[in-house]
Amino acid sequence: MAFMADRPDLTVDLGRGLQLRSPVMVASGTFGYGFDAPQVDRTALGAMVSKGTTLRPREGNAPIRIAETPSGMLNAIGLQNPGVDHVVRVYAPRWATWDLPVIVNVAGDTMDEYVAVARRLSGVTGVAGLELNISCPNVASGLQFGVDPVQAAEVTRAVRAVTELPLIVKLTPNVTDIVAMARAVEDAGADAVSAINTYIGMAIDVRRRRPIISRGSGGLSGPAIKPLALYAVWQVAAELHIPVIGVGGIMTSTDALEFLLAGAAAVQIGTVNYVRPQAAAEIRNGIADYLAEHGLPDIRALPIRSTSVLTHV
Amino acid sequence: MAFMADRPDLTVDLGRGLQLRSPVMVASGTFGYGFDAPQVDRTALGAMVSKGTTLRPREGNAPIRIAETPSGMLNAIGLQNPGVDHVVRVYAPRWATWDLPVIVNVAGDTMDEYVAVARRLSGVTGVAGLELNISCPNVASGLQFGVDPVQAAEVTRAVRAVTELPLIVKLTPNVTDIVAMARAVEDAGADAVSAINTYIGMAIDVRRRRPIISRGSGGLSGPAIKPLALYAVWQVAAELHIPVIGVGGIMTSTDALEFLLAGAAAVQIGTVNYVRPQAAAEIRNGIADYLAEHGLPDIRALPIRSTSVLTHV
Amino acid sequence: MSIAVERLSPSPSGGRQGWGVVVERSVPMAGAVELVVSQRSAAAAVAPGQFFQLGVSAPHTILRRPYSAAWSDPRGGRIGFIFNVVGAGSAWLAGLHEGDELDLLGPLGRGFDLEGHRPAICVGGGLGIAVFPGVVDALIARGRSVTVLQGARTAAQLLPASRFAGAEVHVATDDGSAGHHGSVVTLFSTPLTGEGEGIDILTCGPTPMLMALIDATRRHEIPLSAIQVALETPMGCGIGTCLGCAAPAAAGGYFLTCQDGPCVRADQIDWNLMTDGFHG
Amino acid sequence: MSIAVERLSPSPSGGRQGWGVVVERSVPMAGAVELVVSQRSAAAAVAPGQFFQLGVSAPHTILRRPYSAAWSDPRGGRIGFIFNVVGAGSAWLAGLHEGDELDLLGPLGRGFDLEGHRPAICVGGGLGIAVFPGVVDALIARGRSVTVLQGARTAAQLLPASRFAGAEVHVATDDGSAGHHGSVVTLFSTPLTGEGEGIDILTCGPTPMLMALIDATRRHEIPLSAIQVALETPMGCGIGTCLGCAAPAAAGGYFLTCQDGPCVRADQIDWNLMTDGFHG
Ligand SMILES: Cc1cc2nc3c(=O)[nH]c(=O)nc-3n(C[C@H](O)[C@H](O)[C@H](O)COP(=O)(O)OP(=O)(O)OC[C@H]3O[C@@H](n4cnc5c(N)ncnc54)[C@H](O)[C@@H]3O)c2cc1C
Ligand SMILES: Cc1cc2nc3c(=O)[nH]c(=O)nc-3n(C[C@H](O)[C@H](O)[C@H](O)COP(=O)(O)OP(=O)(O)OC[C@H]3O[C@@H](n4cnc5c(N)ncnc54)[C@H](O)[C@@H]3O)c2cc1C
Ligand SMILES: Cc1cc2nc3c(=O)[nH]c(=O)nc-3n(C[C@H](O)[C@H](O)[C@H](O)COP(=O)(O)O)c2cc1C
Ligand SMILES: Cc1cc2nc3c(=O)[nH]c(=O)nc-3n(C[C@H](O)[C@H](O)[C@H](O)COP(=O)(O)O)c2cc1C
Ligand code: FES
Ligand code: FES
Repeated sequence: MAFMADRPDLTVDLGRGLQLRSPVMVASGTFGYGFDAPQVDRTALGAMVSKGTTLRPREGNAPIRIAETPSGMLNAIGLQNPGVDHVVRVYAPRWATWDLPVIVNVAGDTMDEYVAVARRLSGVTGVAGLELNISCPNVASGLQFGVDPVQAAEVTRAVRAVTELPLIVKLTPNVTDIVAMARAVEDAGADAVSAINTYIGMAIDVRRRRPIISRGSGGLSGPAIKPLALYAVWQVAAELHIPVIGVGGIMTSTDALEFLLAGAAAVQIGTVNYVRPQAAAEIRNGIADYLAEHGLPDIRALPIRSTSVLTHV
Repeated sequence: MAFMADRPDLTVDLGRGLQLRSPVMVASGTFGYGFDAPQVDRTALGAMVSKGTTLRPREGNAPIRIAETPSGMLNAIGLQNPGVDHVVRVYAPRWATWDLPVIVNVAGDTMDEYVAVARRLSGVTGVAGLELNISCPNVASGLQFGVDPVQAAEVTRAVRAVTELPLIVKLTPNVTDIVAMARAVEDAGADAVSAINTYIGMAIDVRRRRPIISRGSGGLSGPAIKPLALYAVWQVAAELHIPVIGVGGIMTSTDALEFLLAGAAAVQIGTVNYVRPQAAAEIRNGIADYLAEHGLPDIRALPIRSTSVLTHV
Repeated sequence: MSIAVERLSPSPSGGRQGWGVVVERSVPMAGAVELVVSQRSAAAAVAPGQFFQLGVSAPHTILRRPYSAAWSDPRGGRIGFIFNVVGAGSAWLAGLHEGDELDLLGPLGRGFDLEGHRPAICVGGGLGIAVFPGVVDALIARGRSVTVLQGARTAAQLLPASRFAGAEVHVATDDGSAGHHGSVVTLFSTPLTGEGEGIDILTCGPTPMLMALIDATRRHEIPLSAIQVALETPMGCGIGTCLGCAAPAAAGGYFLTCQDGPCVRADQIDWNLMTDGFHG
Repeated sequence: MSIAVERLSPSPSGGRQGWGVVVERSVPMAGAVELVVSQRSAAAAVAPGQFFQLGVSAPHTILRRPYSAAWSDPRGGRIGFIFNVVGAGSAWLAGLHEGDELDLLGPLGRGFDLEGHRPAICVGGGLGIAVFPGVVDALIARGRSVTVLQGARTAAQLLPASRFAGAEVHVATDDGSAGHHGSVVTLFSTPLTGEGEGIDILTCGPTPMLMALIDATRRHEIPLSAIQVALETPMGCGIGTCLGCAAPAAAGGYFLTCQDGPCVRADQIDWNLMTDGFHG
């Protein structure tokens, strides 16, 4: 089937001129700033999303930062990053020479910080778009921006006001109603949403009788969360008019296809990058093969939608 | 070490006279009504929780009802059960002859249904307590009882008013703030809470291009959710004055100990009952061995609590 | 309405958990593996058509996997399993070597009803044939006349007729490489259907094959009650506690495949709802 | 503050992923397994002290597992790994047979700095000894004088001195069953510390052992800069993308063990923050 792999149309339009040649992107925090994983075949990628970037450099959390759990991993990196200035001065010029759109994942403690980072990145050659990581706690309220539709809309609107870049808002799944969150950021001007960021979890070292992760809790990623992420995407894609990018536990092209069938316009792969550097290419090729086998012209033909799907009893 | 296994005190007091000889209970829906798994060593158990029971018999959802996911499983059984009358007439008299407290898991579509089931079970010999499954959608509001503190408190209060039985409320994790839910049901008169019920998830059959589970979504259980359940218990146990029963992904005594260290007074094991009938006994013995090795007199000495545990960044 | 309370008949649940040892591993037909497992008490307890929940330690799996006992030898204390690799669990099983241990829960469920005197026809499609070696032996031992109709994609994927000693064997292949060119169900023609007292049909295979067989028997005016089906549904526990293996009952509601089956009389199944079944 | 931007030195990341074949499996000391893996390009690329991320297909795991190359033979195209079973991943590795394939990502990180002329002392505790066969060979090949100090619980758990040809080997055991009765660090006495030009120390082992060694060297007025440590931290990726392997830097902030290490000069580590490290 590989001989048909190049024929189907794999391009994705995320809006505001952000065109991807492949529906497979690498997720924030799992590919650094693109300089550390030369094994990965960049031609298989539609875009790269950078590590979460803040206004000033951050050194991150004390070790231990990660722990493996059944079919998953917890992380509490603490947004270790060199700050937006370094990104603009050192990384962006190198990205500008690449044949791959780079989306910068933006994080902050306050509304002002998000706005300042977004403003600094706007108009910078090499920066193709922004992804707002709203899973950060708001220093002012203590709550994460991403768990309150009002705050999430505010930060989206504020960033939207200062940039013409394509704007993706990355949803946190740690909420009662992710659809309400998604609607709020769509109304506030997001061009697309990515769903989802990690689920908050914990692991305890029973020998030492303390949490493994120094910060107590961490974000759960990997195959363990795939069914949860898929359901989030299924719900959100049914209600939104902007593209939804599916993220969470994708390891294989079959996993990616589940998200595309659930209504995602594209996918991001995260944890798998740590495990199989060849995953991006395999997933892209697997999607192409599937389209060819099913006689589908492009990935826009994939989403299924059933009216008979009810809530879980 | 096995020779010390019987020495530590493994009893648990769940309040209102509900005393368990072991901190290991079997979770609702994973042990039927106690008549189907003769392989399980009942002497290892502190209590059995029955399948979710409604006012009238229910035939459950159309197949397919279950699907395996990475380190987990989805289920949408649809509360298949013979109805509370059958439970009272046929099962309770048999339970009354057992040396094991049986807690009936109570479900319903309306506040009145919960109350009617609870009333019917009160004073029945063989019924040692109730566990309210508030993950059911409220026919009146469409929302689950368990995602709204006001509704959850109301149903708890209404049931509390009609029964003297020990009352456990089982929390759903599909909420932004599980601590708020737990506080609401504590204030409304719950004797204990169990945390957690399943997480809503989904799986898609890419070959047939449709959800695997006939209802679209299902509840995720098994080791995949352990880190999430553990964090829920950690948070809830810090804030409540009533006992917290830890449930979610426990397969081994090490897993159970994670929950007890996180502050749980007891644990329930679910999915593992399908896989290893000997799990209950192994887990109970493993907890006893751990206490003995660490020179701890009883399981009340287990909970750790660190002030340095912050939210995930 | 048929719900858990009113099972088709009392529950046979309660197979035991125990460890067996793989004493033989072979390839009985192309694409399949046969494991012979030594476990005395389980081997002695098997009724033809019953299944085991096999423990697998494959990446990312948690549940046991249901497999019919292909045959059992109570005196030798051995059980045979025949399967193909379709996913992580079966791949793990296929990777076992002689001498490895295997975690068995069973035997579970109900086997076929083998009593009676009428000629028996066993119809197996694909890996559905795996359940029949033991069934045929038991039927022959009861002095019954047995015909085996076996269908496969291609000749190499047929279980050799020598596995059905004493029975008449007819085969069909999708590619015509052996026997009849086409579906196994088309083998089901008048000469086979017996006369007078009628016949008993025992079958196992993909749902589309079962549906086609039901249609064919209707045309031959064989009553559904003369047909027994070894059903395959997803299974959580295999012992009646998860309620995950529901199948639509002719009487309305659902029965549990692991308790009321896997071998069920065809007239107890609501075939209209089975179209949407597990096998596609 | 030392953050990702300003690494201790430029990143060596970029080990390749490839498949090797297990050509030998043995038990080099009680409780340990040694796998010899044939993979020509990887074997040729290893610098002593570097590690590989090994792919494992164990139940419920997802991440690769970091293992030092115990030694490598560039001409024979082979790499040795020595390890013990502590969990699912190592159990899976220990279950490999000759002829099985193994998924290697590497070599990764920085090895030891082997240049110089001073006598070298290699201090290994427990499985920390696993990294030294190749290191000692390389030091000897450079004409350096080498002493190996090896500690273990009991005599049977010591790697035989024959694995360190050309070096002087001293051992210590917790139970006194061989060599000195007590910690390997107490072997570290004046006669060994050399004179005049001083010595180089290369070490690997549990954090408490490393801390004790640091204390002992302070008493002997050996500068921290003369000590190199092969660090072990949890690892997500091994290639610098997950930032999960942070260790406290003497200059403040953190360095990445997989990029700036695993072999790091002891004066680059903030030992006060290491007390709470991974090994306990
Ligand atoms: C009572 C019973 C007896 C069985 N006896 C046999 C037997 O003797 N020989 C044999 O080869 N198989 C038999 N099966 C089917 C066997 O259980 C499945 O093939 C097996 O569970 C698949 O496990 P896996 O991990 O390899 O694949 P999974 O990764 O679980 O599934 C891989 C693919 O197979 C499909 N699948 C899963 N379970 C089944 C199933 N029960 N039937 C059909 N497709 C399925 C899945 O939908 C998926 O597409 C039996 C099933 C039942 C319920
Ligand atoms: C750079 C590097 C090189 C290493 N080289 C070797 C080697 O040559 N030989 C060898 O035997 N081991 C070595 N290790 C340790 C080895 O990586 C772990 O023992 C292994 O990952 C455990 O995997 P598991 O799945 O068996 O255990 P898991 O189930 O992952 O863990 C089991 C137990 O081991 C602990 N553990 C996990 N990782 C480590 C670790 N890195 N160090 C200490 N304890 C750990 C866990 O906390 C847990 O208590 C090295 C580690 C690193 C970082
Ligand atoms: C170590 C690690 C670091 C991460 N850092 C970020 C980050 O900085 N910003 C962000 O939005 N998401 C971050 N994520 C979340 C991922 O982008 C992704 O949403 C999540 O891991 C789920 O996808 P996966 O299961 O494919 O990994 C991080 C994930 C991991 C594992
Ligand atoms: C098949 C199945 C049926 C269940 N039925 C119920 C139920 O009727 N009522 C209820 O409160 N919980 C029910 N649960 C949830 C379990 O009691 C438990 O909360 C959950 O499975 C998490 O625990 P585990 O990971 O140990 O399985 C069910 C779970 C499964 C897997
Ligand atoms: S498989 Fe669990 S009830 Fe049948
Ligand atoms: S292990 Fe991932 S950055 Fe070092």
